[in-house]
Amino acid sequence: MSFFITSEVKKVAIMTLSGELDSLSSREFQAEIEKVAAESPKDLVLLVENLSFMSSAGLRVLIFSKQKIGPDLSIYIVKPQPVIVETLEKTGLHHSVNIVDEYSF
Amino acid sequence: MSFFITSEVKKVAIMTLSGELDSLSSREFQAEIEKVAAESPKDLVLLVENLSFMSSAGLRVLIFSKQKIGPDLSIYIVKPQPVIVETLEKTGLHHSVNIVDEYSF
Amino acid sequence: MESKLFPGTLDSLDPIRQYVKELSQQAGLDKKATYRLTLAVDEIATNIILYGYEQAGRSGDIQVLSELSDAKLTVIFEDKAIPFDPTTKDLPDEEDFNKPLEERQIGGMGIWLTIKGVDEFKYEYVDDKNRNIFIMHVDPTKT
Amino acid sequence: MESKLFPGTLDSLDPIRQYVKELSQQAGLDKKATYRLTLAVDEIATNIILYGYEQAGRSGDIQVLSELSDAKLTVIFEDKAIPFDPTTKDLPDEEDFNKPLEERQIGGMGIWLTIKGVDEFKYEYVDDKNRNIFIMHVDPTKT
Ligand SMILES: Nc1ncnc2c1ncn2[C@@H]1O[C@H](COP(=O)(O)OP(=O)(O)O)[C@@H](O)[C@H]1O
Ligand SMILES: Nc1ncnc2c1ncn2[C@@H]1O[C@H](COP(=O)(O)OP(=O)(O)O)[C@@H](O)[C@H]1O
Repeated sequence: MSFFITSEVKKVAIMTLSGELDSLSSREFQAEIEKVAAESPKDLVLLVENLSFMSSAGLRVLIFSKQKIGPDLSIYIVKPQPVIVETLEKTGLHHSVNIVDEYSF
Repeated sequence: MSFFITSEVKKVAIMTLSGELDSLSSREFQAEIEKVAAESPKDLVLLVENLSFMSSAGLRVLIFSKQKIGPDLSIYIVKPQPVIVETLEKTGLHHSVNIVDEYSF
Repeated sequence: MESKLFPGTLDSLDPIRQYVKELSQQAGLDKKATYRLTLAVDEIATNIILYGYEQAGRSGDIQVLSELSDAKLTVIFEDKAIPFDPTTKDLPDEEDFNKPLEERQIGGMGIWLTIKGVDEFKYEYVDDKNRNIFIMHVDPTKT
Repeated sequence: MESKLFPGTLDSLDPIRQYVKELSQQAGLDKKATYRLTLAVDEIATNIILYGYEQAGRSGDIQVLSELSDAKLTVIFEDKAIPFDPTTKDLPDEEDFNKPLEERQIGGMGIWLTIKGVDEFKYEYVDDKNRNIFIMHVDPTKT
């Protein structure tokens, strides 16, 4: 039997969001996205377990992320509260992001 | 309530190893480590589900990785076969690497 | 009618949400309904502030009126920003929502979430004021 | 005694392992015991090839002898590389193994895994040949 090896170096942007994300605080979120965009990550992992509110301003930043970083960006939303899942589903964004309990590959 | 956000961009080297890792094939493993070391990853994730043999030559490359990339490197060994876990345990390497079923953070 | 005045700036969003959350809890709305109403008022307040006042070069307040009666919690926003009727705005449709993120229009989701989130939504223009009216049905056994 | 000759180069490691795996299976060793013996022979063969031959500027073969008797599978490596008795080599101790990776010596684990892996390990130097002897206990009901 032989040996096979493949390798890849992947850049992952990890953000922890907590509290309430409205159109005021979404500016901070957007600024962070712009900051990490400079490094062209392949995955964007949002740890949102303690995020209790997200308005459409947060959704706008998600769409902005993909447009800024590129269509190959994979977005992971880790442990969102049920009300936030509802918002993602109502706006169809759940088709474009990965809603997960844990980021892994 | 307010909003808090922190962000980090993490480089993760992901390698998939399959077959048998002995002192001949460990040279390929070492070459891959040298290749990814140039990018200074923070995590080294070894997907070894289909690796059926690993001699001490493989262990040497693990130690080499940490010495080459730096002590902050976290090594994840994902889904090793039981015989390989035994080797890691017998040599105490299980203290220095994370043996997991899935890489996540 | 209870009434409370908030300045028409983004800083008011958080206190408006907290205020409406309290009204919801007093009315006995459950967690989900409370969140939907809170989200709806946040979206409409944002639009009044950003488009109705700021973008139009105006400034002003948002008056939040509320009433609990007939098994309904009614919250009314009154503002003197430019006239805008959200119910006449073209809403995105399913097709838009199924597009990949990178092809989607940024925006257009706020009014959609408002209208889908509350039990009834109405708009009136009365006495030179926009009146955005949010209504949630209340379980009378809970108040 | 069965016997098979392998050239003393790293290319032989794979065929040596496959050969010893077959012997183990014929002897009825279970999966774990088979792996441990295979690992042990791989480690010692590597050392003979790299240190006994290559590093010493020599070349030669490894003769693999085997015998199944007295409820034991015995595998013997004979080589004409420089004399080396693995049993006299200082083995790393628990303390070494508990050190953080970056402070550990690279190496020294091969002989340890060999000695810990097989049921008995012996070394002899006979007729100008190193003889590394690996013994696994066999469950006689299985052969
Ligand atoms: N109060 C308002 N005054 C003027 N224009 C408004 C007002 N509210 C909404 N709009 C217009 O309607 C559009 C859709 O609003 P909305 O659904 O909240 O999404 P978004 O604000 O993300 O674009 C806005 O982009 C804006 O052009
Ligand atoms: N056949 C041999 N001939 C000469 N030296 C040997 C031989 N086998 C082992 N050694 C010495 O013993 C050391 C320990 O061997 P080992 O435990 O296999 O670990 P490693 O090969 O990783 O160093 C080797 O580094 C080498 O110096």
